[in-house]
Amino acid sequence: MAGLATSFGSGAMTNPINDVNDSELLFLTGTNATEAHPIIGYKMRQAHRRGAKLIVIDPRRTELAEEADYWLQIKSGTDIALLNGLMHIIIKEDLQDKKFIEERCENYEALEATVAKYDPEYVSEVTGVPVNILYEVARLYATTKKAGIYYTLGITEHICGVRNVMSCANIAMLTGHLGKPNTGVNPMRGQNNVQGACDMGALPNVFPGYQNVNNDEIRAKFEKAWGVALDGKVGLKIPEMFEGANHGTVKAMFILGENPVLTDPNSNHIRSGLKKLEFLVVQELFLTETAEYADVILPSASFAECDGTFTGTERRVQRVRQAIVPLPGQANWQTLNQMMIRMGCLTNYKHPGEIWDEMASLTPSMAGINYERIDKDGLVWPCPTCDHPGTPILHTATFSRGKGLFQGIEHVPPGEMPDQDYPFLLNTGRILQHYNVTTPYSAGIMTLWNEEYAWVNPDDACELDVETGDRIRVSSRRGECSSKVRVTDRVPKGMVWMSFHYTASQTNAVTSHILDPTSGTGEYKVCAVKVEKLAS
Amino acid sequence: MAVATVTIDGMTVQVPAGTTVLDAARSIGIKIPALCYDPDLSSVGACRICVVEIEGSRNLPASCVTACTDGMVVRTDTPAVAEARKAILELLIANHPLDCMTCEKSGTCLLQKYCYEYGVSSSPFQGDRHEFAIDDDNPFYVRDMNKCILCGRCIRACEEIVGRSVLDFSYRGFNTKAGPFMDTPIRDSDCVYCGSCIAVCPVGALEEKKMIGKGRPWEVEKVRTTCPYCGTGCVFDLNVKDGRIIGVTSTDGDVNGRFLCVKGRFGYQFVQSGDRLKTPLIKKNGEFKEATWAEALNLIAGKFKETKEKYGSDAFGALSSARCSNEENYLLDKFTRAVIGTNNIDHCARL
Amino acid sequence: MTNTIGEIADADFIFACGTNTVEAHPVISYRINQALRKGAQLVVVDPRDTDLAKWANEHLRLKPGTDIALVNGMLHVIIAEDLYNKEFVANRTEGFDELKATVAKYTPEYAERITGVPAEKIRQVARAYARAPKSTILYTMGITQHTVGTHNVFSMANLAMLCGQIGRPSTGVNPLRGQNNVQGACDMGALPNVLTAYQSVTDPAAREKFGQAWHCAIGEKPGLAIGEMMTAAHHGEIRAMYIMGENPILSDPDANHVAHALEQLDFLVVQDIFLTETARYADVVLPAAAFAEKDGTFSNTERRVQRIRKAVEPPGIALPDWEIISRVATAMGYPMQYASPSAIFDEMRSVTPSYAGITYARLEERGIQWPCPNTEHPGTPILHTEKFNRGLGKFNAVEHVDPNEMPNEEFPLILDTGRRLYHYHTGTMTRKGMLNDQMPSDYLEINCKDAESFGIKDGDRVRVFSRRGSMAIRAQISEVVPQGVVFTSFHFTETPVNQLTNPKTDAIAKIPELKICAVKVEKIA
Amino acid sequence: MCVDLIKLTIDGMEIEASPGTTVLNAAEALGIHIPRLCYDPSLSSVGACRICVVEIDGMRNLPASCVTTVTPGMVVRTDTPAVIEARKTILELLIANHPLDCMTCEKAGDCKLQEYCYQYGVTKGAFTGEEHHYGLEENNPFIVRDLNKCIVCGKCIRACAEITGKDILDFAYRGFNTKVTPFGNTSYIESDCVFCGNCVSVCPTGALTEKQMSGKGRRWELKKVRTTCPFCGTGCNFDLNVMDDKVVGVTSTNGPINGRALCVKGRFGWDYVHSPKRLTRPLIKKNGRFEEATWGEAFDLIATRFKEIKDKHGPGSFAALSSARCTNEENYLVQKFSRVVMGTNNVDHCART
Repeated sequence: MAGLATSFGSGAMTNPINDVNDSELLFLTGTNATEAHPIIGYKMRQAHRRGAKLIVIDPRRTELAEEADYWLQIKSGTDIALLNGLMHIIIKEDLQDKKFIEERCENYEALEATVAKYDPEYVSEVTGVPVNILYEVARLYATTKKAGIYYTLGITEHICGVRNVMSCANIAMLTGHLGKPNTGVNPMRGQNNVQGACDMGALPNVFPGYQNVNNDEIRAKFEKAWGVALDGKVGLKIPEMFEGANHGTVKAMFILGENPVLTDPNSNHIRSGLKKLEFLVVQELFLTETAEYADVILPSASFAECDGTFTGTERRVQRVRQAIVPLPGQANWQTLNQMMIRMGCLTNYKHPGEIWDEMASLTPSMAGINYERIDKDGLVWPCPTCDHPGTPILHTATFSRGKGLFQGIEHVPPGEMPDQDYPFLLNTGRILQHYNVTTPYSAGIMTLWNEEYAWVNPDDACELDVETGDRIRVSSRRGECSSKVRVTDRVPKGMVWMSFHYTASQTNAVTSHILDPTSGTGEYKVCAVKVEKLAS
Repeated sequence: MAVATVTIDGMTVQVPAGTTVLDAARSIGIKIPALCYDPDLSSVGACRICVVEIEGSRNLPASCVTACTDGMVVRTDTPAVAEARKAILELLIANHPLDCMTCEKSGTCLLQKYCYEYGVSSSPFQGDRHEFAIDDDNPFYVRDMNKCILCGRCIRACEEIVGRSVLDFSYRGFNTKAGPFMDTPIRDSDCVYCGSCIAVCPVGALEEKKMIGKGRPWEVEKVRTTCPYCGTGCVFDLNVKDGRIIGVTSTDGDVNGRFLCVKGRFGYQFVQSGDRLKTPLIKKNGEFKEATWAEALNLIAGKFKETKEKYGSDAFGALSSARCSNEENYLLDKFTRAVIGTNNIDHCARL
Repeated sequence: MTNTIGEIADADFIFACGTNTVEAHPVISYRINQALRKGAQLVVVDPRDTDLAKWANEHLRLKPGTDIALVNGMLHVIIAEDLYNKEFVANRTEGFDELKATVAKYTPEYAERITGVPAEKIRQVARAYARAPKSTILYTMGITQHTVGTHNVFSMANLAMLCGQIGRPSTGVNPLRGQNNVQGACDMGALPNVLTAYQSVTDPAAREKFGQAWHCAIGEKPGLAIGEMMTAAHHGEIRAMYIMGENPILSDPDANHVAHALEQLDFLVVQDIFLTETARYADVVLPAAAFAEKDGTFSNTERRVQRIRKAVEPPGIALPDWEIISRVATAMGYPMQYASPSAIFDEMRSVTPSYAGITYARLEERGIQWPCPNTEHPGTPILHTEKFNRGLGKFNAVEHVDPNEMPNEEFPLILDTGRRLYHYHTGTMTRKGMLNDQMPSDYLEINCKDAESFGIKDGDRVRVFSRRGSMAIRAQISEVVPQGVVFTSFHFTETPVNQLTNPKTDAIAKIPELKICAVKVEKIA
Repeated sequence: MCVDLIKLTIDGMEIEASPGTTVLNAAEALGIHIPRLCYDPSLSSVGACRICVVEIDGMRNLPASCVTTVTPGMVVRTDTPAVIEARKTILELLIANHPLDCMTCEKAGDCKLQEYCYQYGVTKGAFTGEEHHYGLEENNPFIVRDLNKCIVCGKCIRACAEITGKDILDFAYRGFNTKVTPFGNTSYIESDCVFCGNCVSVCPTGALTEKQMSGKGRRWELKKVRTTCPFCGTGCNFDLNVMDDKVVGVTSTNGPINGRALCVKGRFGWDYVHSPKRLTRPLIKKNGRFEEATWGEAFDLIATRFKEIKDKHGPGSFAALSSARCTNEENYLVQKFSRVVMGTNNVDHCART
């Protein structure tokens, strides 16, 4: 998000999901779409069957990698080197979109200077991708008109996550694959309303619609609307909050529908932070690992019990509707509203539509969206006025920041690499059947998928003397967990891959403490571990 | 009033003495199936699908005719009860056409509902099947006695609600049949086609003739409205499919409950008559010519103003309508008094 | 109605006068049936042997137009035998002494001479009515469509008050209104003398309130009633008319007179769903939406306001009546811009205290009976529970008067008119489908003795003449009508009985005497 | 781009259609609904069931309208006696070997075969012959397969291939024995099936039904509430099916992004909503143990403690985690709460996972 925001001025998907359907080239990096975004994955697969070229960059042999025209099995954490190498070839072969660069972008020289160093041979050595493949992929991407880049957390959950994203932006600008149908740089958000939570200003630095808290004019607008003085200092990001909790500077927390003990990296650090808090309130559907630490738990209503909106990854605001009476007796917005009233903020919303309208009145990019307009198909922001049709494709005429910003990005190795003591590289992600928290409470899903299976390459399995179904202990410098094993050549030798869905196998006790310095995202995709067979 | 305390499925409830077990159970949200029982009719305990287990009682009594007594302990969901209900359903469908695929009642049929609930899809019993002729020689009803389960609700509705007593059981045993006196067709009976028998029939034995083939109950939009005929104020559901009214069915009106008269239930066709006025008409040389709204309204406004200016407000009269809505009467009232400036407004309140 | 329809089922004694409930209000007759099944007594007062009369414990087959004499006879018995409710009379009423004096001469024997009802029967019925714990009076047009209609109604009220059979469940004086929203049309002020909910135009405060709400001056002079309008039109005093959803050519008495009046107009606008007989006289006909094509409310005979809902689209470019009126008003320079019928309803209830508490939201599930003064008020199922609207109930002592037009040698029969089960009003709605298939034409009910004396056989075509007009119709020999009376309905344009009826009205309520006029019947060769 | 439109006549009405349009789609544009069993707008057309036959001037047979493209001057009739007779015969043949258990069939009310039999007045009896007696397949948690009800339209096969791209299903055997089944005639659970249920969503009969919904209520009794999926960020739409205030299943609607397609989570993962482990009352920790409390008690404690901490340690000592799984409105309120009530920008959520 921060990466695209720097390059383009906006961090969201530039193009709509259905652009996949008639694309000519899909450039997938760090995304296992058929499992993490199945519907988008289906569309990619069908587009490929209709003749679109498919390029997949992933250390793992995912389903789409298997079908791809080019599967680039890079070494973990070498995305920047790869993209720089591709750009090196594009510039060398004079395939860049000069008109686009000239008219729409700035700071091209910096990029040119940086990628000059990344000759194909060097890049091949760093990434493990053969030189001739680098040439073919670079030419294909540069010369195909309808070519879009799609990525997920495989790009962002790295120490260099932001820079990975900027590299994607660089190559799209270099080839002019932006602002047109079936192109763009498209991060697919992992959670249903992660886009909306960001849009609503549940971020320490911005108000709704990415309006900076340290902008005096904007702050004055919100102060007037909300009737209080507001803090102009950027707040703490999650890791900083837990840092603060551990150091005793953060004393009280309110946690709505998140389970950082299971989802955040280096969870022992999270646990100790939660333990140190003077007062913790958690609002949740279930008594989660995080809720165990609370002083007060407020029961949460599920999506089937609330009216409201979700904003999908393509920036589409859609309705969520109450189907049944809330099990806790009230909807979440009512609970939050009551809490505010108790604390002296006399809000009086009668329906979530009123909350939306208040927000929209303060947020230019959403000002034209209301419940009536999104009743059927939703609307894609920016949508500044009530007669505006919404904006499926961003940056068509200008970038949000004006000109697209090229940046010279250097390859940075992961924060922690396997060594003698911890010889395996642990990579983590999602599986098709599960989602962050709710799915383990689905009886149907748990019938078939009720425990963790760590993926291990057959060669490694041989050395470790394990077979599918055996149990192993995976440990890092921070913690350990246990899991069953699935022996599969979908992961390369030296890599262990795990999901994070199961309480019984708390993968994030093991994952890295290293964060991207800009976004604060944890490096979930790379850390050093050791693997031991457990007696069955 | 004397009160009985009974325990039903482990829940204790106090009811006035004389309350049936079925009503007591329903009052605390326990569902007991019922075919011959109808809250608006007397209870006869004929179908026995509402059987329950009562401690100290040797058989499974029918809950619709068993009064609560103090200290009674009832179970509505034991294996024996479920088995009995299944057996009743199996017997019923042994001699019932399984044509839900095309049956008009499918979707609102109680026999179908209970068979689904109890998982009864075919009958282990095989035997004689009725092959009664279908009685549809009248404009309103179709009677298919092959589907009749002899619950007798139609008979009781005709007698206890309408007071006509047109229907009764005739013959005995397997040949028993519910119908008009002497087993005549409906058209030869004293029936006045109020359709109360259709409203209470739990299966597809009695159907509204005009609704046949017009749409399945689940495809039909039901619009609750008030009858446009006499001043009783009966409420019913207009059944609408693809923008057309296909019939009237009962709902629960304040005044009429589920019951209607022949006009309310079958008198909706005028709405879709080909004779309806569709555009304004202006008389030119003694003949009506179709006109636009603008033409008509301009002419009216001009003429009314002219009359008012030339002869005064009292040269105008308005007849409002006892068949139009309150809002419309209010507006014409306001129009006459506020726009024209006369109290010359009336309607046929006296007819 | 003072009471609700549902309460009828719990009455102990039902006194049904001039109402053929089984045919005209079938669903209300279901309640009577339920009461009878619980053991209630039913007394029917009607010259005709109607379906309801067949259910009755006693059928008082009085001579047409003698209701006052009958009731006065009952009052006489009740007072003479000391059966009246003294506490009620003392605390809740006034004028008892005048009543007592007036009915003194109406001994049952005297009443028998006028009504033809045996004195002993009058005694029995009077006692039963007075003694029953819950007695209710039901009546319809058989009471009101007389030149003494208002006095007839007074008699009903006298009977109920004398016995204290009012203000309690399952008692009261209950007129069953004939048309679906006749109650609502009255409530809405579609009457010449009152604004909404009977706020008189002669009341300066009411005029002031409405003047402010409507931005106009309300005239203080009551306007003309229908019959008077027709006469005024006839004389050229009324020049323009606007008729919405009425068909006076078929429904009003002395139809030829009405037709002539409409012809005299400079300009006539008729708004309806069909090209009715009346619409044919119009200069402009406006197509309206039927009840299934619009939203709104109806008020039923028990004062219950209920929703109607749009189910289908109107045909062609037809519009709901409320929208047409708004457009006409707007075209005349008086902007009426309502977003929906509920906006009209809200404006109406803001100037109408008895409707003030009724809202569309409250009507969504259930209807509400006015008076309902505020949004917390549950509505009023039973009127006069504590006191009467005017404070004390007033006995209006009334005398029997003969009908305006009595049979003579030239016109030896009484023509009675009314409704049929399968049809409604002037047939605009019921003569378009299955109902018409069931009953495609009407007939003249004639007693077998009269038929014999006029040489008429069952099924013969006959011509019926009155002093005002004539019509041809098929005769049906029937025991329903007594000797000297013939009967038919006003539903059929082919047999327009109102060309014969007497337009003479009741002096107070302006209701014409549709139930009685003198006719002769001739067989058509 | 200028394309010459093709003029043709259907049931006496003229229409212009672009080249390649099928007769079925052209008729639909005129508001004429032609029955279809194997045709699906989001799948390729195969002309297998032939219930969509029409009469076209100059053609000897009755062609299937779903695979016949328009030609200039074509004259089509969709409602002639021959067409109706053909459709009736097809239906009679289909139900000759179809269990007539609508009384208990889960698909009743949403079944195309039932719909057309009602429309064309077809009841069982015209043809009799052999009937299938396949066993019911219900050894997986999501999909019930009853091949006795399969009309071999092949839509499930095409959905699996053309929507999901898994190619699990195909026809096996020949003639009367033809059946649709995973490769090797195994069950779903033994195949590579990912249980997206897209085959269920296109099945026109009761051959494939949602196991979670079985016995939970008739299709016509279920209230459908259109909503947005609570799992990944794609933003798929579907209908929650509600009976007696309980969610009993998910069925496809026509979402702007996903059409009728869903994945296993969206279609079958909703049942956590009614998990007995759901929190339904506020809990307050007392002596290390959670105790049930009223909303009032919980709010009082929260308000007191938050105020205390803010007063003592300043606004910066408070932090809020909002949720990427909650609605926009809820997120808006959390950030407003942090900023307005607590006076800090310490608000974040796991946007990064």
